[in-house]
Amino acid sequence: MTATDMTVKPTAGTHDVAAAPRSHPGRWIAAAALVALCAGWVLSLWSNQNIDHATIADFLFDGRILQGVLLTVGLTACSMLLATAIAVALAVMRLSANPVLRVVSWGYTWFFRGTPLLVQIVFWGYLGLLYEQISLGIPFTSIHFFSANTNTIVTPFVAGLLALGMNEAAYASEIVRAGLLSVDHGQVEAAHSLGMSPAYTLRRIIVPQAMRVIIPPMGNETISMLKNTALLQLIAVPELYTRASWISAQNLSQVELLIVASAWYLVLTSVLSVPQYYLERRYGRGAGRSMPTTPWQQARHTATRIRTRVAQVAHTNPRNARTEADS
Amino acid sequence: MTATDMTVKPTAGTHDVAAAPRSHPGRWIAAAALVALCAGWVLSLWSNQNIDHATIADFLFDGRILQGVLLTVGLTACSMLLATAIAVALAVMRLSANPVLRVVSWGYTWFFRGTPLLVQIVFWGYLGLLYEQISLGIPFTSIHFFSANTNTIVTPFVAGLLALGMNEAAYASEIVRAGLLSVDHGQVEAAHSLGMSPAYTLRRIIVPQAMRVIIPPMGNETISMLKNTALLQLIAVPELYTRASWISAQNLSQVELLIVASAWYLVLTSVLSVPQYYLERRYGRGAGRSMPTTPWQQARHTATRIRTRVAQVAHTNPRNARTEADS
Amino acid sequence: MTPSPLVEARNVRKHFGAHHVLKGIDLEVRRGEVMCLLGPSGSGKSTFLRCINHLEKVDGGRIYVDGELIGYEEHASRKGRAREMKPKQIAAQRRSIGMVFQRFNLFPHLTALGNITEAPIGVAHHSRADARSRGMELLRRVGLTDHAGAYPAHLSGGQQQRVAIARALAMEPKLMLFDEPTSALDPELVGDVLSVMRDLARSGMTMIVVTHEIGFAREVADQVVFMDDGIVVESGAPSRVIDDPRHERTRAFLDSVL
Amino acid sequence: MTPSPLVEARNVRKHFGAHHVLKGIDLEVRRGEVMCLLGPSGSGKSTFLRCINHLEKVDGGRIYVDGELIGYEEHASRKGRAREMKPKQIAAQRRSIGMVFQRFNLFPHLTALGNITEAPIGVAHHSRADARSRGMELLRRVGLTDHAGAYPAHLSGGQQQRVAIARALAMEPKLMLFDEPTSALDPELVGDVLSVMRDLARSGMTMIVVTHEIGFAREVADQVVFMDDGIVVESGAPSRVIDDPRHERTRAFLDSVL
Amino acid sequence: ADGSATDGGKAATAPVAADAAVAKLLPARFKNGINVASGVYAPMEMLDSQQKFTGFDYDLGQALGAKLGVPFTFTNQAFDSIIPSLQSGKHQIIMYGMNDTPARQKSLYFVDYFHAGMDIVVKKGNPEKIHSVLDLCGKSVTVAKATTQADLMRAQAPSCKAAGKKPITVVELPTEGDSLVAVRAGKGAADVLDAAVAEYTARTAGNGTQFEVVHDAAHPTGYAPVFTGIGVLRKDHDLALALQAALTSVIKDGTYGKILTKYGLSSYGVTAAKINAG
Ligand SMILES: Nc1ncnc2c1ncn2[C@@H]1O[C@H](COP(=O)(O)OP(=O)(O)OP(=O)(O)O)[C@@H](O)[C@H]1O
Ligand SMILES: Nc1ncnc2c1ncn2[C@@H]1O[C@H](COP(=O)(O)OP(=O)(O)OP(=O)(O)O)[C@@H](O)[C@H]1O
Ligand SMILES: [Mg+2]
Ligand SMILES: [Mg+2]
Repeated sequence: MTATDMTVKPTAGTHDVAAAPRSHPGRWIAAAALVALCAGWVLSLWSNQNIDHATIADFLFDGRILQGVLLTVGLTACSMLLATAIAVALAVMRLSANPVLRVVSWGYTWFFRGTPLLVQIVFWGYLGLLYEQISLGIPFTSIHFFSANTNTIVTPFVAGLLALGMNEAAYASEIVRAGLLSVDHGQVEAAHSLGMSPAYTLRRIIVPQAMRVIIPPMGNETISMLKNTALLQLIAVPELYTRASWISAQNLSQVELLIVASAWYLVLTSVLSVPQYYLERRYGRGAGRSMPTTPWQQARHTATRIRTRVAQVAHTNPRNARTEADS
Repeated sequence: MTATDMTVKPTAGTHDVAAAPRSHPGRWIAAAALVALCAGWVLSLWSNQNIDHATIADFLFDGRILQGVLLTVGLTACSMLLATAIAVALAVMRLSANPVLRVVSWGYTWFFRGTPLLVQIVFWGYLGLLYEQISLGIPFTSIHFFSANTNTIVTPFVAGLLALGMNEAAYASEIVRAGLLSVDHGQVEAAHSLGMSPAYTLRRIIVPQAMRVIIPPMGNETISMLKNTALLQLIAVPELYTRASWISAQNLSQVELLIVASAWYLVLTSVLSVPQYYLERRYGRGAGRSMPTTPWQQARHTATRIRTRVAQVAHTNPRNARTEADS
Repeated sequence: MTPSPLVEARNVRKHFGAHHVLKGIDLEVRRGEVMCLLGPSGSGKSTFLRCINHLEKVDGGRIYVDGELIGYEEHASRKGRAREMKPKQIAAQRRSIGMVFQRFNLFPHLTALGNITEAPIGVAHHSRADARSRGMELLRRVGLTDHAGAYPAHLSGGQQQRVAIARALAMEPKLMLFDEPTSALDPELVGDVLSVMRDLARSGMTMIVVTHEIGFAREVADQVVFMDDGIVVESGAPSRVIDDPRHERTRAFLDSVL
Repeated sequence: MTPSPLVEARNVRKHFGAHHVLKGIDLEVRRGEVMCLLGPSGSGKSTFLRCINHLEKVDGGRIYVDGELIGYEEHASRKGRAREMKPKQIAAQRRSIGMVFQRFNLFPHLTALGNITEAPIGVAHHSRADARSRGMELLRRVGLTDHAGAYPAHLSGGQQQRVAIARALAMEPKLMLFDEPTSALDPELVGDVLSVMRDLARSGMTMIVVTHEIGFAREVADQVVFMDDGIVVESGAPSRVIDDPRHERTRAFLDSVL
Repeated sequence: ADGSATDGGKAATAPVAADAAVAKLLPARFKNGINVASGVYAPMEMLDSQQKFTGFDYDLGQALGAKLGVPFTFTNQAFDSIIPSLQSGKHQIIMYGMNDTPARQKSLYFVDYFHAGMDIVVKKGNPEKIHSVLDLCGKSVTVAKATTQADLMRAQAPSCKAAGKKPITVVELPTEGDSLVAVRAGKGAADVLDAAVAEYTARTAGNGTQFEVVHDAAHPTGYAPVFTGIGVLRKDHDLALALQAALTSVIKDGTYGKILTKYGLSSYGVTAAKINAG
């Protein structure tokens, strides 16, 4: 071989191949079968004579249920905020050089993951059982700044918030810890070498990078939390599930009200996944070579591809098809 | 400056500094305060007149409770196995190039994370309400290979297993997916370039590396599962919490039985963390520059350090102390 | 030399989206020959190398290794069009083509020996004992007998790259592809890896090497190919291309590297 | 030259466990001087550099930068013993010492300009507008005005390293430390980074550079120090140390690198 | 409490005269009113469309409150944590159709106000052809936990054996509602529950299309009648005595009878207020 000509060669004859991706007829059959199956299942549920559609329709937008939905959303939001704040503190403590902080963090996680949430809810809900008064003062002296009846401060809502938030913090701290560990140590060194303090480094350099790893499992946890609020039934916090079960205890339409509650949970979960998606995108920024596409961009892309495919099939002459693929 | 002598210099006089790490008296005060606080709390719980210690002691090793513990452990183990198997399949499907599989996986996760576990338990538990017979046959024909009464096949145990396992699979699949994504793509390329098939690459190259990221959140999930089995009381599966609540419904010693149940959950959680620790160690092999130390090794190390510190303090002459640090 | 070339590329084209990276590459590598690929960053060297073992799918053109069309099956009904192979078939083709990556890509959860024996045991179904004894022999060849039990994280870059070479050799490939095997190494560690490659070339292995080590290319290569912007600008014996480049681009590139 | 040196290291010792990495380093760097540190892998060059801005704590000896003891406070009561500073004080000291790492360590979630302005805004409390205009000026100096908005993942290695240099310069340090700033780069990209460093040296910045680029050391350095096994083997003008090494070890090392 | 199901201070059926002698018995610490832990267990306690309590227990509570001169506030309380809710001071008494049993008397005093047996509820049409307790032998029976029905069913084992059948399988579920769903799903052949509740359920569930009560001629008022009482913590013995006096007073002045009639429960009334009669 000697020096080759520098101009781009035109499509050569015999040595050419237009690459055709494998076709997958099985996929389309499977897809069709699947759609049929799901449709069949939904239909069989819907047409079941044990289910009273009128009741479902009645209660889906019943005022009591809607109030429950609001409370569920509020409780979830507040407890997740509380949990995240505690979790970050716990994770930082767990990774600190200070052995006391490490042990405290470990002990918290052990205790709150180890005992059932139900029991923690009962504990907070019935704190009055153990302590009639809550007071803020200097221990072992008689100085009290503030003192009040436990049951007036720790209302069911507050009890529920504390129970859910503090329990969740234990789980979330493990997630945050894994996230912080996932950030390359070189980042800390670079930040320190610029004179950043440990706290500033954490806030501006480490946490933003850890978010990418933290968000998906925290999405899991938020969705769990949405449903865990139902356990507050035990201390009579009237959220969605509790309301539904009160109504069904009255009219004995248990199945219908479970469907109503499920429908709302499904809606809330779906709504939650939107901010998660965009948060993942935001914190994924700069992580890969290219931004992940939004569903909207994907849809457009797919449409373009299908159009191209159709156009290719339309050209029965393979040579034409090839030119198309090249352009 | 010119060429320096090559022999190691002896400790020089004025220019030397023996590095003393910062001392942290605050830490020890905090530690002491903390221990006091925890002790006080446990004591105040223990001495509360609302709690009957004799009842707790009676029921802690009651036969019914022990049976419940066994069932809880069994259910947790079986459902986690089921969940993991489904989750791996879902995660692989979600990351596959096949759009049908991706949609199926996404839909499964959406549905099972979106509806409350309670509802799924009720659904499986009362499948008979919807379908009186389960049959395997060719749809839209009258050919049936097999047909049986729903309630004889789907016993409460089976229903509980299916509900917990299939629900958990949805959450676990997100964790597995994140784990698989955390493995560098270069690993896949290296495996492919050696002629490994996609399945073999997954099993022998990707999954073992993903385990490091998967184990901690799966530990979270297993611990949750341990407590979620309590929800099976809705379909009368007599696990730990259900048994405790049956007993307390009879004798109304609700607080005491909650304490009994909590104690067992705490024991089970603690026991679980041991295999988790060693699994993390096993899969962390080769990941860092050095193996993480076991608690036993840490204890020994701390003991050595304290001994050295004591020895240093014993030498009042700073020059001696320095020599010690150098050796 | 031998009548048919081991590697034959004909009008290979590849684009990523609108970006045409390979614009029609024609090459031949004879059996036992060492070919060095030179070219500036972004010229498509890595992409071409990856097309040879179908880590990238070509969009047009054909690559034959030992007479076999890589990655595609001829489509009997429609002349000129070919369909992609099944994953199993692709895996089988790749077994006879070893590849060494710039960033080593050793399996971090396996020891040096484990990295080498994984594919022979799992893919080629050799017995464990055979694979291990052959693995130790390969480690000896790359001078790492003492590190058989070490995990990649505990090896220096040069040691890792030598294990990567041994790993690829363990499948007894007909062809070895090297993608800048020394450019992630500290200058001191480069020598070891190059000397292993030199030995390999002497033993008659057919090799395609993307490299910036002009000295190595001059000493070892039978053929040097200079690529730029997705095409082959010039090719020939090292003495010809390196010391007497005909094209302006080649000359400019060599000036910047030397 | 100027009376007091900018950097003064006296009998610096450091060990990791039982492994003594620095066995008593004595060095002086005058203001405006460029010092190149050479030495084989594992000789302790990086460790010494990291001790200068207290990323590693010394176990014995002292390092002064501009007359200030680094990382420790004198302990009035006990002569010869010093106590580690508070994190705040350490951070303050580090502000006047810029460092450029081998693996760049840019913040991947910030753009090139964001990387440069983060510390001036957050640590030195400059106004956002000031920091940005100064950041753009620095980007111009390293020839990357066009890439102000690009994330590190979208920059080539050479471009990333130049951003890292600009980032360190943004804090207006008295001293710049470079730890093998070009050894993770493809050979073609090395030139850009070296030329930025050359400009910096010409502008009178005091620099300590760990490097394997002997050509660069010969051209730019005022002083070359050869380290091995935790001690300074020889030091002096580049012409002396590089072209006429007195010690056997220095000679062997230079042979392997050149 | 958070707009949840509480009574709206709505007056009882008929105005009830206060009773100074009774009011004097009420310990001072309850003068601000009494919180009643309750739930939904129709017709004993129910919620109307505004989520306000009604039902036999509720009306009786209002009457007792009138006698004692303090308001009785009903709130929904999950059964699982009903004792802690008393111990923590959230509630003072339980009116939840709670059966008075010796085991429970260890924790509570019961001021008994109701005496009824249990009935068997089956799916409409009685597909399993159940006509008496012995027909349940060898079958699954669902009950709400925390009820005495479970014990009653287990106690049938010897009779079943004597009749040559297998014992009854008892399935305990968290609430009465769960128990009824289980019967509809075929998980149990029948649900055994308080006679009053059984009748009400058969009459109202799905407008009377879902369940029917098995009428055993041998037991017209249901099997194994037990007392139902107001639960009071043992430390509040004085409160139990005050409630007993108030109950005696409403029985005497005829209010008790009127409330029984209002809910069609006349056959289950008590003639005198007793403590821990069960
Ligand atoms: N997966 C991909 N998606 C999009 N563009 C890609 C992809 N892989 C490579 N490219 C682009 O293709 C071009 C050629 O890349 P290639 O890696 O083959 O160059 P190279 O000659 O190996 O350069 P270098 O010496 O830097 O490794 C580059 O412009 C690169 O950005
Ligand atoms: N954190 C650490 N823990 C234990 N040993 C370490 C640590 N950091 C460095 N070392 C050891 O200290 C020695 C000197 O390392 P250092 O990185 O300073 O060498 P170097 O001269 O920079 O070498 P190179 O040219 O390879 O970068 C090495 O043997 C290394 O293994
Ligand atoms: Mg390349
Ligand atoms: Mg170094």
